[in-house]
Amino acid sequence: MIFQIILLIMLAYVVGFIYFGLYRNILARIQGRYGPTIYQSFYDSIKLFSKKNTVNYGWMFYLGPIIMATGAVLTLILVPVFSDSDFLRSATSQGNLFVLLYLMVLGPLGNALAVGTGGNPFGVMGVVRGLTRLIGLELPFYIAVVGLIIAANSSDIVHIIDMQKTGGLNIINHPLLFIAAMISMVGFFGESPFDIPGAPQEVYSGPRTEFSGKFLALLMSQGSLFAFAKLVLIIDLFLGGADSLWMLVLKTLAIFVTIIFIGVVYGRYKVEQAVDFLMKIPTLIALLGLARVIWFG
Amino acid sequence: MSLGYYFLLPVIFSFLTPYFKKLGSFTLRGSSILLSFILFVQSIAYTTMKLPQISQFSIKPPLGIAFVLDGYSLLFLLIFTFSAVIVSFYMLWYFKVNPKRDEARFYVFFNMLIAGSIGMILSCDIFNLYIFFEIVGICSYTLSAYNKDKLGLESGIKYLIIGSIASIFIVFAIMLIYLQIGTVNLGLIAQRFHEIDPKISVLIVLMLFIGFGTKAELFPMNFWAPDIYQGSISSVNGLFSSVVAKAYLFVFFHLFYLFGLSSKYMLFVMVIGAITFLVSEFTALNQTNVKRLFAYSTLGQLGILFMALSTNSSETVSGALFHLTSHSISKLLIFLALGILIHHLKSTKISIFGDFKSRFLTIIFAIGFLSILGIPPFSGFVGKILILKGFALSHNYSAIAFILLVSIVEAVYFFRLTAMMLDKKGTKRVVHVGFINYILLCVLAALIVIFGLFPSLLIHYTDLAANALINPTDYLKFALGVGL
Amino acid sequence: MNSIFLLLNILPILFLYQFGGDLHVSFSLTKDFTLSLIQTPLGTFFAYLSLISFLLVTVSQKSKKLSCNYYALQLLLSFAMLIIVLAGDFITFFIGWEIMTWSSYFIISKSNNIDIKSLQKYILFSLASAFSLIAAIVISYSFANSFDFATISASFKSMPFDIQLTLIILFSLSFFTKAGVIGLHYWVVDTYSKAPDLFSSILSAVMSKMGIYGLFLIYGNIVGYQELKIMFGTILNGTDFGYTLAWIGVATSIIATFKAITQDEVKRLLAYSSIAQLGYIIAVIGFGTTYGVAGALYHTLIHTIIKLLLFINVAAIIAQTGKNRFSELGGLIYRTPVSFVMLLIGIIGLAGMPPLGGFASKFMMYNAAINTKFALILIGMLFSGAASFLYCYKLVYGIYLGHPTSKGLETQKEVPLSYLIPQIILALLLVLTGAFPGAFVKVINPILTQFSLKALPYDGVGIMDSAVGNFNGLFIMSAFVAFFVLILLLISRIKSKAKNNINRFDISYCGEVPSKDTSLHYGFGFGTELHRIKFVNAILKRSTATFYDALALQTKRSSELLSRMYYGNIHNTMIIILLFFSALFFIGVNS
Amino acid sequence: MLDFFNSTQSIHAIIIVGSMALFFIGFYGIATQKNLVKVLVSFDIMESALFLFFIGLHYKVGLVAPIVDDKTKTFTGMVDPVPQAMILTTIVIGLAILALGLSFGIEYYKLTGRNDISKMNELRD
Repeated sequence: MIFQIILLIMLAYVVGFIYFGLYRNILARIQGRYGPTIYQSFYDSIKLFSKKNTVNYGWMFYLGPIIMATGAVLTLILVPVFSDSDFLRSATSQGNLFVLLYLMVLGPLGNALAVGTGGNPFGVMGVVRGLTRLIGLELPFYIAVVGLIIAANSSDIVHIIDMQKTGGLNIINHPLLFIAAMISMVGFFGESPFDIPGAPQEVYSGPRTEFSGKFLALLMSQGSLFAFAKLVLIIDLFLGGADSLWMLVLKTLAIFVTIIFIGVVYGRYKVEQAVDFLMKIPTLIALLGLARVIWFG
Repeated sequence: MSLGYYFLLPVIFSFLTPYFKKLGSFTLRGSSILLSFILFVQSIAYTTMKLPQISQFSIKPPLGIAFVLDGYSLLFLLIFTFSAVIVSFYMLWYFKVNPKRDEARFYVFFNMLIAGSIGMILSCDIFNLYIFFEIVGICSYTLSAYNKDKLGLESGIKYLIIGSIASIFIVFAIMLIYLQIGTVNLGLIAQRFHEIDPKISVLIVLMLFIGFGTKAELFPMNFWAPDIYQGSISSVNGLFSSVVAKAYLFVFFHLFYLFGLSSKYMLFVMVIGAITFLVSEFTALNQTNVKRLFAYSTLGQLGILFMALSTNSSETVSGALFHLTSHSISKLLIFLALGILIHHLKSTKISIFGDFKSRFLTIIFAIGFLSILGIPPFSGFVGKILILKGFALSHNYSAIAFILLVSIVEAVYFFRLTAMMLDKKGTKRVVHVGFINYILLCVLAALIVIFGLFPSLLIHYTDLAANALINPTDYLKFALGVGL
Repeated sequence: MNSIFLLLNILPILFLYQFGGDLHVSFSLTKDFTLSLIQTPLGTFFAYLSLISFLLVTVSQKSKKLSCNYYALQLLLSFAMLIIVLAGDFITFFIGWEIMTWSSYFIISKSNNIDIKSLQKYILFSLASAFSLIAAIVISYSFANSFDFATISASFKSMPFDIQLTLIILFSLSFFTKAGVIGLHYWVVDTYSKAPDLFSSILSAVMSKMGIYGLFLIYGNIVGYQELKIMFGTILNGTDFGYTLAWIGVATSIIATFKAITQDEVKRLLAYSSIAQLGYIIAVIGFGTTYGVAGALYHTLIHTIIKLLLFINVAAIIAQTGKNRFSELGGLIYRTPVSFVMLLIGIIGLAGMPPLGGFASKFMMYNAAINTKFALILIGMLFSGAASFLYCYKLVYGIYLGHPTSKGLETQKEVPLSYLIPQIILALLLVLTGAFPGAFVKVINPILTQFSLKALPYDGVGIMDSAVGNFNGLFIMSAFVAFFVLILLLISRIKSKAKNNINRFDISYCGEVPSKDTSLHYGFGFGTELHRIKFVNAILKRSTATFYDALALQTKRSSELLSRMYYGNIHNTMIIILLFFSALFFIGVNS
Repeated sequence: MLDFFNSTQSIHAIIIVGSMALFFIGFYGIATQKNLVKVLVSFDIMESALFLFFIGLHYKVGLVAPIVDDKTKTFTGMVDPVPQAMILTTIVIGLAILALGLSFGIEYYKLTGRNDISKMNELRD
């Protein structure tokens, strides 16, 4: 199992960074630039690991990124990556969808603790904006997830994947839930129009203002792991999982590119606008989907 | 001992007061204590005897005058004599700290007040009842004017005027009864009351209702009551609350059940009681004078008692009598403690509750308040739950809801006072309670707790009383002289 | 003093342990009232919960110089709660309930920052709760002719429907007030925040649970979940009754969560959080399914642990610094590191994150909602959970992180050991419940049997099992610890020089250098942006205070109006008496 | 004419009318008068009306006063003595109350110089 975990982490690491490189390229092309090479984020992280820390605000500052990375890894191993194989199945069967929903917040908590210790008000501002946005962001996503859980009458992800083999993909059965979940995903990936916490233009880079050196590298790495985990979760829930590596890459890429294309088009919402929006249209879509699940199937 | 001594002894002591005064204040005070002790001990002795007891004077009833003691009057006898003992001890402290007061004047009327109250509950003919009624009246007018200052005299005059109105109604009623039936014996009247022409009977009932209801402080007739409490001294307040008002209430319900009015007038009395309760508790919220505040509280409790006593069910009535006993003890406790407070702080504003520092008094007041509010494990709880249980058994849920809702209003001001006592801010004056008061208040508080923890001690007597009240056949037999 | 009362607190635990489930005492008060104590599995659970909480709080009170009567009242309170949970009839229950009310009232009055208004709020709501309780008790007596739980339960089925409904509403109102359901929570926040700091933990952790116990008693024992189903019919896979109750609970939870975020006073935040958490319990308590009851019980346990931990922690900080606002605290992490870690564990539990026990209880409740297909309820609970991260973070950030905002915070020392010991015990409990969520199943199962519900499956101490998915707490905990240690080791291998112990003003600040006067603590800015969100603002700007204040004002005005009648003009009084007589006479003669 | 007045009914009628008139005079007095002395006098008038009413209604033509002396052989032909005893007692009580009321009034007048009962309103909150 340990071997499989290491393999999974490496896979996620590579795929995550490549996707980020891709993202930067696509963004650049849309904006009429060339953009960096596709491996640039990977290089960056290697470089940062070997660089000097400028500051250290004490042990909590040290432990925060580690908690965050732990959360990401834990999330990763609890998401079933392949639908038919036994790959890491002994680990994934220990958790369920609710565990995942909450584990996904553990990372941000570690981040928030470290940022708070850093004492930079802008960083904390970013964290608070992030948490506030989370209120809106989680709502459609939760409704979508709850809809799926009730449709499958199980919070076990493997069970949800198996259901889709016989009953058809959830994206077709529950398109409204999928749309709602995707809108939330745009936010979870920190894309416009829900990218206010990072706020790359106004306040340096938001919560990560004070991090440097190996901590920034760690944050970047866990970000890519986490992004991969989220993508896999989405395809598990709505696209019936992936039975091979190629399918995995294909499906995750499709989702990822969709998210990027959405994100690129829109401007940024203020945090209250974001929450207001998320509480209206996506929530309504999700509720319609939910009603369909409860009363029609 | 003949029941007649209950009246005679206090009268004798009262008339001997000038002589005692010459012998010195020790004799004066001692005689009053002795008297109340004798009466109290004798009342306790009656608890072991077979009831009813009768004492006739020269001629057999129904023609002659007689005193009858049944279960109902025994309970009140115990309350009255006990209150007398407590107040007479309390007056030791009062005259010690107020050496210039006229002691003889107090004791004359105090003893007569006890005599009259006891006479009212024992007498079994309606004219004697009226005489005792007037004796109690005159004594209470004088006692309320004991402070011969503006406030005291004003309260005396007000009480006297109201008392005169009440007595005119009662005299009128008695005369009408005599004209119709030709007797003043309660037994005979009870037997033949239904023979009276209904229109006259309504008039008689109304006059008795107005007469005794005014004195028993029922709603539209009780606008005078808080003034009287405000103008008189605290020990007298205690007497008014736990003896005088209760004596009038006794007579009210004694006649109510004796004349068999309960079926016809139950709802009416209950509604009047409820309105009294409601109005008094709401009015109390707005008071800034402590004496008036507790006066309103007394009115409110009387309202509950009127509601519960008129139900004609032995459970509710027994509960109400329990509540009455517990209320008498609690109000006595509160008024006596209040007297100490007022003496030390020289004010009757509500703010004195925030100005004193005495852990003992705080606990005493808290016990009194909690008991009146009916919170376990104090005696008020048992009374209240018995009343509520009685109402529930007769499926009178609106009464339950009403009592509980208004009790919350009552809690507002009681707990406001408690909060003021417990408040740590502000300057606090140390209050010394004094040895006698310490003992007295401890006894009263202990009674409240004991009756709360072991209510069966008292419920025996209230059950007896309730049965005697609702079902007065034994009483009638003795009042008519049949059983002799 | 402390050690004596510590011993006195241990005694009832030993006593209860000695009886081991067979306690049955009765004592005849009068011929109508028999007080009886009967030990049920439910009562035993709550009894241990309250007794151990009292023990822990007493431990932490060692460093406070408290008077003998404070301890005595506290002992009386714990005694009263023991009576409540062991009562076998309603009179005993009510006596315990009222003793609890007034003994806690007197303890609260001993606080230094209490005012009359808060005391009044507390006692009036408590009394209203008690009076609604007694009304329900006597009404049920009128049908059952007994105060005994068993007899009333047996005769409940034969009562008319409107009486059944009235009884359920009255009982529920009473216990809702104690638990602080929204609308009836007016007293909760003020009382929790102004009570003696350590006593707030009792109020929140134990006393509010008495409301929960009462709800269990009514729904489970007296009425019975089966009977509720028959009475109210079903919706989706659950009962109508459960659904209504669930909405009450969820609304409580959501509203209180948003209110909590905007508080500046530490204990007010915790108070609102307490209301919100009890909202969860109330949401699932009426489901009447195995998972609903199990979830409610589990969350009761977890919430008790967490609130004790958090309130003791905060009390220690307040005692140490003398500050009780987020805007006055901050930056204590390296001054009081142990406290910080304890609080961190507490808020992770409060937020319901996986490795700790908080998740297990939430999982149980979510399962209950899935089981009954109450999707909106589940979403409401999840939503409130997501919002609660914000106040959890505010709690830890406002006190421990960021910059100190007032003088003296830089030189604070770690809080006394007597505060830390209970916290460490509670934190360990939280970790253990997280790692071994299945262990609690053995406690719950007898209670489920008592309510004649199906028992929970038991698959081992580390696994929380349910029909719709299970999780292995032990695995997640060990994986978390393993990865944490692993990553820590890896990262610490990467040697990189860093300036330690740098100046606290040495931060990125838009190219400027902040000075001493610059406000760098974001603690009190929390929640202001919530006002700009329409939905949240709609919640935040409304307050029950408006209603209750108006009620108080109207009462006062009517009192003024009525008291005008009593402004003693004796002449008018006479005329009123005469008129009253005449009126009655005409009515009487004519009818 | 005199016979007419000498019948029991007519005497009772006169007494009822007269005492009621007196009663309402008293009633009017307490309802309108604010002087303490006048109020007390009004009470006395009311009481007197009651006494007249009661005694009068017990008188029947041809009956003698219930005074027992040596010559009395039977007790028939007498007026019922009980009302008279009652009224005597009540008169005494009324007197006592009147005296008490007047003494209060005097003391109060000495202190304040007022005897208007509607202005006695120092006892208030």
